[in-house]
Amino acid sequence: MSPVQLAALAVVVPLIAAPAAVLVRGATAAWAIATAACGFAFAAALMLATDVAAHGTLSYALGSWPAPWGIEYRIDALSAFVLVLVSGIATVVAAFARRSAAAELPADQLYLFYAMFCLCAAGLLGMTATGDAFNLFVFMEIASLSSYVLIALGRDRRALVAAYQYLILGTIGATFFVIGVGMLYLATGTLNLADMAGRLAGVPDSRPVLAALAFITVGVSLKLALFPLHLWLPNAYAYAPSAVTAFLAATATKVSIYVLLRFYFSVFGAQVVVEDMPMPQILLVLSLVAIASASLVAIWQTDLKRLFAYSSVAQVGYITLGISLASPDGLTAAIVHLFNHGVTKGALFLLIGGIAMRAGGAATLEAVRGLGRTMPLTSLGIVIAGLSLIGIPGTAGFISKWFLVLAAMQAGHWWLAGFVVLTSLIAVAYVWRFVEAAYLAEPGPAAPRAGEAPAAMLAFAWLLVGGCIWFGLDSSLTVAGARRAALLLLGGAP
Amino acid sequence: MEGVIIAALLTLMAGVAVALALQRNLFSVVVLSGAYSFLMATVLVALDAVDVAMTEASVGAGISTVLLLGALYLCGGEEAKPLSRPWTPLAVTLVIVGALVYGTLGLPAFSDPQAPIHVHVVPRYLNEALRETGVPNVVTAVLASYRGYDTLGETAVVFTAGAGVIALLRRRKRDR
Amino acid sequence: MRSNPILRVVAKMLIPFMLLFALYVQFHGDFGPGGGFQAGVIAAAAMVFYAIVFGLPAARRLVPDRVVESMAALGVLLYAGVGLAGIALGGNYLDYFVLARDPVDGQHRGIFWVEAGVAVTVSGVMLKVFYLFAGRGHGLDR
Amino acid sequence: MIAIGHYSYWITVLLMATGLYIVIARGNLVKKLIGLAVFQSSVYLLYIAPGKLIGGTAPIVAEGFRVYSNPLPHVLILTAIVVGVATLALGLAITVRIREAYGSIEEDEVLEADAGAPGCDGTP
Repeated sequence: MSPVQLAALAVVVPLIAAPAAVLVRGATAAWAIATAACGFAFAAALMLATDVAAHGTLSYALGSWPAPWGIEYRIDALSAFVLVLVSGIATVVAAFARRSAAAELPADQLYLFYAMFCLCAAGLLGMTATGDAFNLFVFMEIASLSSYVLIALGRDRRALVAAYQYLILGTIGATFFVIGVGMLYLATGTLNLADMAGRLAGVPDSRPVLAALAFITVGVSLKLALFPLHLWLPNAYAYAPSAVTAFLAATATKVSIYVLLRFYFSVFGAQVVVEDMPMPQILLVLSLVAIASASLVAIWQTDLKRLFAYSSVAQVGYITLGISLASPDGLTAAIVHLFNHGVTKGALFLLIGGIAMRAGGAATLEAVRGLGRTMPLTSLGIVIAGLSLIGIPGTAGFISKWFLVLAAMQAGHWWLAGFVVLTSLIAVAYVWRFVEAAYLAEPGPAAPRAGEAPAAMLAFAWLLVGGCIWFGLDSSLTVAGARRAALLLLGGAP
Repeated sequence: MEGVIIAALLTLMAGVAVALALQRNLFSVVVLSGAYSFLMATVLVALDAVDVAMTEASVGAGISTVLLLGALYLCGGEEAKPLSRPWTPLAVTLVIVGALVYGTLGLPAFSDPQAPIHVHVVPRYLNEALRETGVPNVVTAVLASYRGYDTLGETAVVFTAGAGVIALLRRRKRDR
Repeated sequence: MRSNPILRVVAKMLIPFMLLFALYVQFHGDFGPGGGFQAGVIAAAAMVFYAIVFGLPAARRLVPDRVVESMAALGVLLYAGVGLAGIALGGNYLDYFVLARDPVDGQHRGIFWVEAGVAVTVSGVMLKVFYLFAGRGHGLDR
Repeated sequence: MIAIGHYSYWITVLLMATGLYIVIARGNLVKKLIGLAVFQSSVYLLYIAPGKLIGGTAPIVAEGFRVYSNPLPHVLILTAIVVGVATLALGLAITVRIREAYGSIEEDEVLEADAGAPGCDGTP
């Protein structure tokens, strides 16, 4: 079996794990299957990334039908980068979920939880690997439907309302995406993204192409929670089970950003996106508003999950800000931040999952009073990940902010560089609220007494905290990968 | 003649959709949505999409209606509340209508044999599918073979929905 | 409805034909409209009809929940398994050409099993969803 | 003969608009889902109507027919129908659970029930 087959297996193995988990029905067996499948996908993604770095873009014909007649998997520098992020986070969260999900869900639901988790991971991986517009929609729906269920499994009844609202908005987003793809299909006659990119130049009438750009942008923006289409996100993150919040926050919005990048730069091309439509200007304004408003709202939250959910809206703003610059440095910053923010948010929500378990309910600022003493490792982890969120040198977050500032200055936008630094101070404010409660306040009556979270949870959370530091000290891997991806995107055809 | 029949059916569908939007009695809405699906299936037959028509009739008018009636029985709500502030949704909808009309104005006219979708990719399916797969129904050949991976995804979507409904609706021993 | 003898007799007569029609749609999908999805829906509809006439508990005795749930999973496994067989026999994922010595025979074989997988999953899921919605109000699950 | 021109597109747009309007404007959770289904189903026409060729037949290869309508949109829309019913089933399941937890399926009443609860500011 040649390593090329890994392109398909990285997606199919987690997909197969889901029905397998339903068949075995036992919680432990289902957990083992899910973790092993995600681990396999991670190993496959790493091998694919090395292969792509050495030999360039990899094309895989599913069913051995050549594109554009069959469906093509196309792994290039960008998709390999995102595959590694998604499968890596999936593996860590799946391993973490064993204790966390057992504490938050009824025992007879657990095997369904793991099946849904595998489907969500497979859907996100499939969206990343595919080179076919409609296949992307199908896997987007697998990921979306499973995440609606995962959110609805939260203990609070508000999880149901959050899941319903996400279902409505997510379906509208997906349908917009399909309308956009349909217009592109009617104008070009093909669904293969590379073929579509080549044939778009020959389309006589630009109106369907521009409308398609608008529909795909709005549809994907709903999924990636771009301001002002982020309304579903805070409730969904706040009431979902902890492991689900960590997984979705670290991967789902990131894959949607990947889809946006893919369509903007590989399909439509800079010509249409930058010159025919004012997309960079629109994105720039929305990103600025997202960063400022969501960061400010985050300060006033009392629930840690909600607080960091609003922070996610702001951080997505930084990523789209990088995209709006449409320069090699801007895209590098966006792609590096996509990775670093994924790792950071994954770490944060896993640690909060530990607190929620010990507090026996929501991790509110009230519940974390004096946490520095009762759960020292968890608190320290949140502080380190918080520093990465702010962008303190020595953490992963610094690297992405650094490139963003560089890109802004290169574009001659000194005020933008200043804006990035200034809004990081707002992040200081909301991270400080945790520090204040955990280290400066006496333990309140609601404080968890049972001590540190189980080692089986803490170890995996700290793996990601370690990632926050590691990718801050040694940025060679992430930055090199992101730069390759950025140059590929701006270099024309995928 | 074919064109006139299609146009008439489409107009009828639009009428049912508008009635559906105005109706507030939920039971009537479900019945209207069943009628809407049957009309859609008829239009699809007129458009030569027989496989899709069969699926729409069994799923849209069949399964969906059963599920909706079941849900109405469990939820009880007979009347939907009247609209409180209809202007914002109307504005949003109109903007989207504008974008759609703008986009479709540039698309090839109905039944134009030189449209891109008729000259690219599809000729191989129509001319070679029988030889390459041995299946005369081209839709089946494309569905199960050329784009078989999409259908695997589709099956996974059905499975996701099934497992999701089990997770949401199965009664547990200590259910509230 | 359960006490209406005419309905019960007619149902007993009709249901075998509905299942036969499902099989026809399944296997005739190569030559006319139809295929695994439509066949799965029709087969599930036959069971739904049975449940409406003879009651949900009777339907659940005939096709228990455990079986239905396993069907939903097995269909996906069957479909994905055909794909893996393609890799095992030296082709790409979902490559049917390698499933038999003659490529067209291989296509036939691949399409047959794939459609079977779709039908099994679809009928399983549709029936299970009906069970869950219909049983919710009466406390009849479990 | 080809007098339809762009009429099929306009009906498609009208259906989309109706569906989307129901979803955004209506507060009843079941009615919203029906609107969503109408919105999704209008996409079927967007794909399939342009694939029709007047005088053509269904794409089942047989002796005596030379013009076939385009089969590719049919395949795509079969998948879209399945996605639609999957979404509807999940949405209704969530609605049933909301009704059991809140005693209502009107959006404003449901949101109101939680407005006073801690950690939720009602407005997202």
